[in-house]
Amino acid sequence: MILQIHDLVAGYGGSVVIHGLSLGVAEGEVVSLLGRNGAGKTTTLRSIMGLTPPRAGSIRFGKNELTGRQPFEIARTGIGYVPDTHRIFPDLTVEENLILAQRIAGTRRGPWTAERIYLLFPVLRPLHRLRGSQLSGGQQKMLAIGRALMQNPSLLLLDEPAEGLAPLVVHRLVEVLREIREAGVTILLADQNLHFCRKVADRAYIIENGLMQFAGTMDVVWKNDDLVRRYLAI
Amino acid sequence: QTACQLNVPTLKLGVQGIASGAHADYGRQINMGATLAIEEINAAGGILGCKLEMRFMDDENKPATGVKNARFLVNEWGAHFLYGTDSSGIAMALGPVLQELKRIQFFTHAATHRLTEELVYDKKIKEIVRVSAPVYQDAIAAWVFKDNPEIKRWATIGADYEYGYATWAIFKDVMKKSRPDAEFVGAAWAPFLTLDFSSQIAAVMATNPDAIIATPWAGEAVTLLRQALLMGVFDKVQAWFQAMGGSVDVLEGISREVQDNRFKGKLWATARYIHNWPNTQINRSFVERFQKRWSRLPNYSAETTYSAIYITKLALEKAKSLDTDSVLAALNGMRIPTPAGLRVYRSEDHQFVYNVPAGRVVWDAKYPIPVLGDLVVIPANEYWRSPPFTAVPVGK
Amino acid sequence: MTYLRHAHIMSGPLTAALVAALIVLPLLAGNYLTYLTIQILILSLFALGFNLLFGYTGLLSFGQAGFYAVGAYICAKILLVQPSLLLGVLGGTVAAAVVAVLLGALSVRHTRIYFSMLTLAFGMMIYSVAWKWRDVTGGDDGLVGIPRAPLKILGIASISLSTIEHYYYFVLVVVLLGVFFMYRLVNSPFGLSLQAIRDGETRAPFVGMSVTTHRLLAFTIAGLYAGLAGALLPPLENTVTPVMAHWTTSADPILATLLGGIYVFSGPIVGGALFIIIKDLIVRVTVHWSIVLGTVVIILVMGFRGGVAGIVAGMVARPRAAPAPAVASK
Amino acid sequence: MRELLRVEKLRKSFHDLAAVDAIDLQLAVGVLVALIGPNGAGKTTLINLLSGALAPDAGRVIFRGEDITRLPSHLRVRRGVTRSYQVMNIFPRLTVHENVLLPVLARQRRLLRFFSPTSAYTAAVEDADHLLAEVGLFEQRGQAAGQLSHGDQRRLELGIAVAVQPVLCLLDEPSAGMNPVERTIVLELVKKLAHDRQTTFVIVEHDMDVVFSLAERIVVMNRGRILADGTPSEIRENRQVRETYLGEEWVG
Amino acid sequence: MDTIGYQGLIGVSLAMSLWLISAGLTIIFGVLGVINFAHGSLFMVGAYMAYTFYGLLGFPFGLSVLLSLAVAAVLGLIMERGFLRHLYHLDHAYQLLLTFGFVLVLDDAVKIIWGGVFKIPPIPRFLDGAWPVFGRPFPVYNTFLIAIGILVGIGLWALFEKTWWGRVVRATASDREMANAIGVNVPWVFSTVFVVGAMLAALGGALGTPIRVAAPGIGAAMIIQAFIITVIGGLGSLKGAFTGSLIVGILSAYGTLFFPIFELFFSFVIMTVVLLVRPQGLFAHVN
Ligand SMILES: Nc1ncnc2c1ncn2[C@@H]1O[C@H](COP(=O)(O)OP(=O)(O)OP(=O)(O)O)[C@@H](O)[C@H]1O
Ligand SMILES: Nc1ncnc2c1ncn2[C@@H]1O[C@H](COP(=O)(O)OP(=O)(O)OP(=O)(O)O)[C@@H](O)[C@H]1O
Ligand SMILES: [Mg+2]
Ligand SMILES: [Mg+2]
Repeated sequence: MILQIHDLVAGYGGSVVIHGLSLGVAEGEVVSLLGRNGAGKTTTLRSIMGLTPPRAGSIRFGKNELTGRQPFEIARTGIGYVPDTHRIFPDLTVEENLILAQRIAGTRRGPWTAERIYLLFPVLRPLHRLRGSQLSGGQQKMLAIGRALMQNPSLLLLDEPAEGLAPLVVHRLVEVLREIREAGVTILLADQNLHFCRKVADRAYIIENGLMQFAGTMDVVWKNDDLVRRYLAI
Repeated sequence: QTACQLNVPTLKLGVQGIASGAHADYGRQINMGATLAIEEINAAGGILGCKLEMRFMDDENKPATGVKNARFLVNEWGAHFLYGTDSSGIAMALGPVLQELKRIQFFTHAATHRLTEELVYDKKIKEIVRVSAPVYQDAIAAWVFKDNPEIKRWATIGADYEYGYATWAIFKDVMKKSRPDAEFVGAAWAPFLTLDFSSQIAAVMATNPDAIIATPWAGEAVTLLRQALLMGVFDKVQAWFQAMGGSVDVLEGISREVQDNRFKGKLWATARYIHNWPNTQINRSFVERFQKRWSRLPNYSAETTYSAIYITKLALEKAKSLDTDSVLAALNGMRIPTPAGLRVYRSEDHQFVYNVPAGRVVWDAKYPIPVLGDLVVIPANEYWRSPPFTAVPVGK
Repeated sequence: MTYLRHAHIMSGPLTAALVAALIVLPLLAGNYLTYLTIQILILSLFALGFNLLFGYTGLLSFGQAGFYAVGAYICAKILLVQPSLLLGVLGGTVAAAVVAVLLGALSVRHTRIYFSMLTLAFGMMIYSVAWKWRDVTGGDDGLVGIPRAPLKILGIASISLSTIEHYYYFVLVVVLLGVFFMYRLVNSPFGLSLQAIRDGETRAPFVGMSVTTHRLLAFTIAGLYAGLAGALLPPLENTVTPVMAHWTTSADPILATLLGGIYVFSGPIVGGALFIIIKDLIVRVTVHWSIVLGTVVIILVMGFRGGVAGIVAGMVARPRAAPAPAVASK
Repeated sequence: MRELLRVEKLRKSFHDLAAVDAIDLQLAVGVLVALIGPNGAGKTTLINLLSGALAPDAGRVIFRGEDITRLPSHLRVRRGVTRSYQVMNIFPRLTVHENVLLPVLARQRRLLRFFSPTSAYTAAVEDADHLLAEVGLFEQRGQAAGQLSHGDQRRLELGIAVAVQPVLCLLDEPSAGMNPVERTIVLELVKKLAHDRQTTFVIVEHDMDVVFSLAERIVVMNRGRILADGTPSEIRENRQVRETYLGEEWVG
Repeated sequence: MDTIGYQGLIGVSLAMSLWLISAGLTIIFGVLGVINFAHGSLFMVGAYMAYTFYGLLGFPFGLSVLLSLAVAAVLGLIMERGFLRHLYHLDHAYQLLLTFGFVLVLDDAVKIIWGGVFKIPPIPRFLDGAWPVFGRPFPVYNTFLIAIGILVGIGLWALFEKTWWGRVVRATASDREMANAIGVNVPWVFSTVFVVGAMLAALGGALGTPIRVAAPGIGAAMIIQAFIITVIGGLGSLKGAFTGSLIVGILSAYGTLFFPIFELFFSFVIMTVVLLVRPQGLFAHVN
């Protein structure tokens, strides 16, 4: 397992949201983290990134223990993060957003370049001189994904990547995620959209109220109506 | 050891002045002057057998703080007399409160004419007594230069508050009497805490004055003078009259320039008090004791506070009571030799009148800092305003 | 990010006990303590008004001292002509509110630091006017000899307030009324609207409220409270000076409120008391009050990040319940 | 079909890009209209123009016969035009209950009351509670809204939007972040509200499952213009729409 | 005409000393979002340190200025690492309060260390004197200030616009959490920016010593002016701070010449007019 989470506890202010969660992701795998609204998916990803620092438990990525580290140190171990709200840099141009991520990660020789991102999301190409704040919602999402890829990460954390994207673009995204995976990148995907997850993920974890409820292959989840009704529907 | 004849365990003197911010040295000088006087008097047995005790507070140059301090000193600590106060604004605020507190304050720095003219003379607030010289002293400039026909065009670089306006107004008033041909060609004003006076200097120099009278004080006076030097002002004007030049800190600040004669002998100043005058036994010994105690020369605010405490001593010894009216009665007609010279009490406005010198700022090897030379001493009665008072025409 | 609610730390009995203590205070304490308490009361009122703008509406004003001074100067002017306390205080308060409406109309479209700087500028302009318009304001020496005029009620009764104790009771009544009205205000629909504007300025119009009107009203009420606080001062000190309008005076309610806690109704009051008491104690010990006060401020900020009252509220940890459900849950 | 809103030649450009390019559109009372289109088509911009968050460069917006092109947002709300945001926008520090109470009080013109506590306005409190129950947030009524999860905040937004009893309600991706099941439930709620309250909803939505099953009319935008406008089945069959937006997956 | 020109030039030199202090303030606000009230105090510390090295210990003036920058850098580092850092998640007002605490401490600290009397070092020989401009003596020192101001301006522009550090700083300024998440060492960026700001403040103070005084309280005199300038220019904008300084410097020089009584109002009036016309200041980003 390249990513190994053990008994993670995390929360905000006075409230605990993740109550001792354990999960693992093997190298080159695409794993989806499922669960209904408020289950704690986003919080789990934030904890891995160190944005919501874990209060207990351990998170190992490769040989590195991530708990207690600053987000930037975690990012530099080779983790790319796409948050659920787009969070691109509004004052920087599209191109600067991309190049900056690459420079900081120090991965100028990796497979991902600004050119490839424009091939992936052609709408971004004519916009490359616009500032981030001038993009539409979906364009910002694309840029956020592009930015994470520019880091040439070995682990990609995606929080609702398909949200707000037009169906054609989602379709394209699915293909891209498969490509990335072929290239050996590990992906942990937090989403609720079973249609989408089914197309990209091998395995799934379902969490509820910050606790693990199910672990298994994506196929099992897709076919098990009972599971879906219990944990994913209302 | 005789018992205290005033029936108090100790005689408590509350003192306040500015002890924080850019003018903190004035409060410190007040503190040093008071401490010295009290140590001396206590060593000699106190006043009527009563030991003196002092408490000093920082008024932060804010009226509200000054008032609060006074209330604390009297109501909480039990002060019998109050001393000090640097700023005019605080003095004016304190006046009416003294009435409520029923305590006399000896003002030893605040210079506004309104303190004595309005609050004492008009409003009859008897608790105010001033030992220091009011703004009147700066009008001495008019006397110093009245016989210089080549100096005709006057301008001011003024402190942008009451003190600056009043000085300029009183100066013009007195000047016009002796020199109807005098012209007042320019004025520029600098608010508190001005760090760069170049625009004021440039603006005033654009009017081609023969002489300048300047009222910023403390560090601002030094800054102003140094910047005026850089701008070549002393090559153009005949004279520069610095209203607060007698103060030790300012003289210290321009030591190097005076030593190098950069002011070309054109810098003049008044002194509310300066250590090198008068040349009397009492002054020499005061300066010596002060220097020994504090390793510094006394400033005027130290001298006035020191003298105020001796004035209290004399008054109490006569009144033999702490009662305000008795003490005021004892002040009536008082003429007391002090380091600054003979001080004469004027009962109409509770002002101690004494002669202050003006002179050229010169280097004298006897002292570590510049002093005033070529002294001009005009009897205070000649140019100080005296009752009955009419309003000062403070136009700008 | 945690979302602190406007909390309450004062229970009914506690409030009653505090009021009772304030009523007997002059009988037990000396003149100076009574005087100091008046100052605390005045600062509390001042800060309470300020916090309506800051804590509730999200507008940090650096210029409240301007209105404080307007209240004081107008009250002083009235008292110098017509020695009637009620007239003076009312006049000062109304004048401050009027000035607040005018300046508010120019400022409330701005937010954040821009609002702060604009109010700073307006406050300092009032300061400059007080400093420069010498015929009316007395210049930097200010207005002096303001009488502590008797309280004349409609010509029926006239109560002398010349002693500190009497004046204390007058101030106490005014301040308690001020606190009461503010309490009702922040819990009213208007108070709720202000908090909504603070949290979601762009969202607010879409629930149907005019952001500018609400802000202007809040600004005016804050100005009115500042004016009232200011108007209580001249009869106490017999003087008003321009520093009252200076930004350093605007800093007082800010410090008090932050020390006490922004998101607690009584924060400004607790902070006001703390601020004055701490400083009074320090000044007794050293002339280096500034370094000690600075250290205390730093420690309080680092240690009590939600303000002192905020911390207490957090400990009491009684998240304010929403109004009782009107319909049963389905 | 009663006309509620008419848009004539509405245009808005950013620099040289026409985000909304001379659009004409009419909306009837009480329908659920879906606004779809590729990313960057100009949907959000159009919503901004209708709600008054942006001022158009040209064109007119006529609501119930009145020209509201230049009317500020809060006055549009008074006339019954409201919206939610693509980027989450609730009042995070207020309780869930207060979030909904506020628009209810606003509708009742009770915001400028200074003295009585909010709880004294029982009619409004009841109304707000009903609404919370409708959007399924009654249990969380005392919680600070900022502490809700993404999805719950979405519901709350919807609650706020309907609380003002709008005639026209503009929702920009109201179900973003919800799972498909919930999404359907929420949008069914929207549809019900549309019919029960005779409210017209315009929703921007990228989930075609939902759009096709619930919308009565679909408007497709592309590059600032209207590409197609019709019933779900018409749109599904539209070749241009498939090429630019849907892809082949949605062919009927 | 000469009078106008001369006074204008005086205004430019005023502007340059304002620029040095507002530049630091605006950078710190732009990136850290902190309104650093203690910026004026760092200015004061710069002045005192320059006095100590140059006036007291007799080091060369240039070296003394550099040394005082180093001291300010250390002090800035302590302020940021030791204190401010722990308050970033709170309301701006708490940072304001903290830095206000620093002002109180530093003002008194210099008084305790150097005494209440202001300090005056001699004027370095190469800055003494004047040369004729518009037929009047224009101080070499003011000329020097103008030159330094322009150099600092060019340097900062290049730093922020032309270097990668500048771009990283801009990204951090707009979304620090996300910058952190893509690998930017945000704490380090914050520290360096704060230190750069502190050094700029100290530079203003140190360069002023030859003709001004070092006194407790001079920081308070500067800080409000600096706030006004940064707001006029648009918070966080260096170009704005530069323009704002020129506007305030030149207009107040002319103000002194033509309307001497209104000295007190000037900068506030200018700021109000600018804000009423352009609510975000002259060069703010439109978000
Ligand atoms: N900033 C915050 N402060 C306090 N509580 C929060 C905060 N953000 C999230 N929470 C709480 O944490 C819990 C888990 O939220 P999280 O966002 O991780 O869920 P999620 O599974 O990502 O949900 P969704 O599908 O809606 O995005 C929720 O109950 C939410 O109320
Ligand atoms: N402030 C702005 N400045 C410049 N261009 C802008 C601005 N806002 C939007 N745009 C451009 O206008 C176009 C339309 O944007 P809009 O936000 O309306 O798209 P949208 O249809 O809502 O897209 P999405 O589905 O991605 O949210 C986009 O190409 C965008 O880049
Ligand atoms: Mg989530
Ligand atoms: Mg959009």
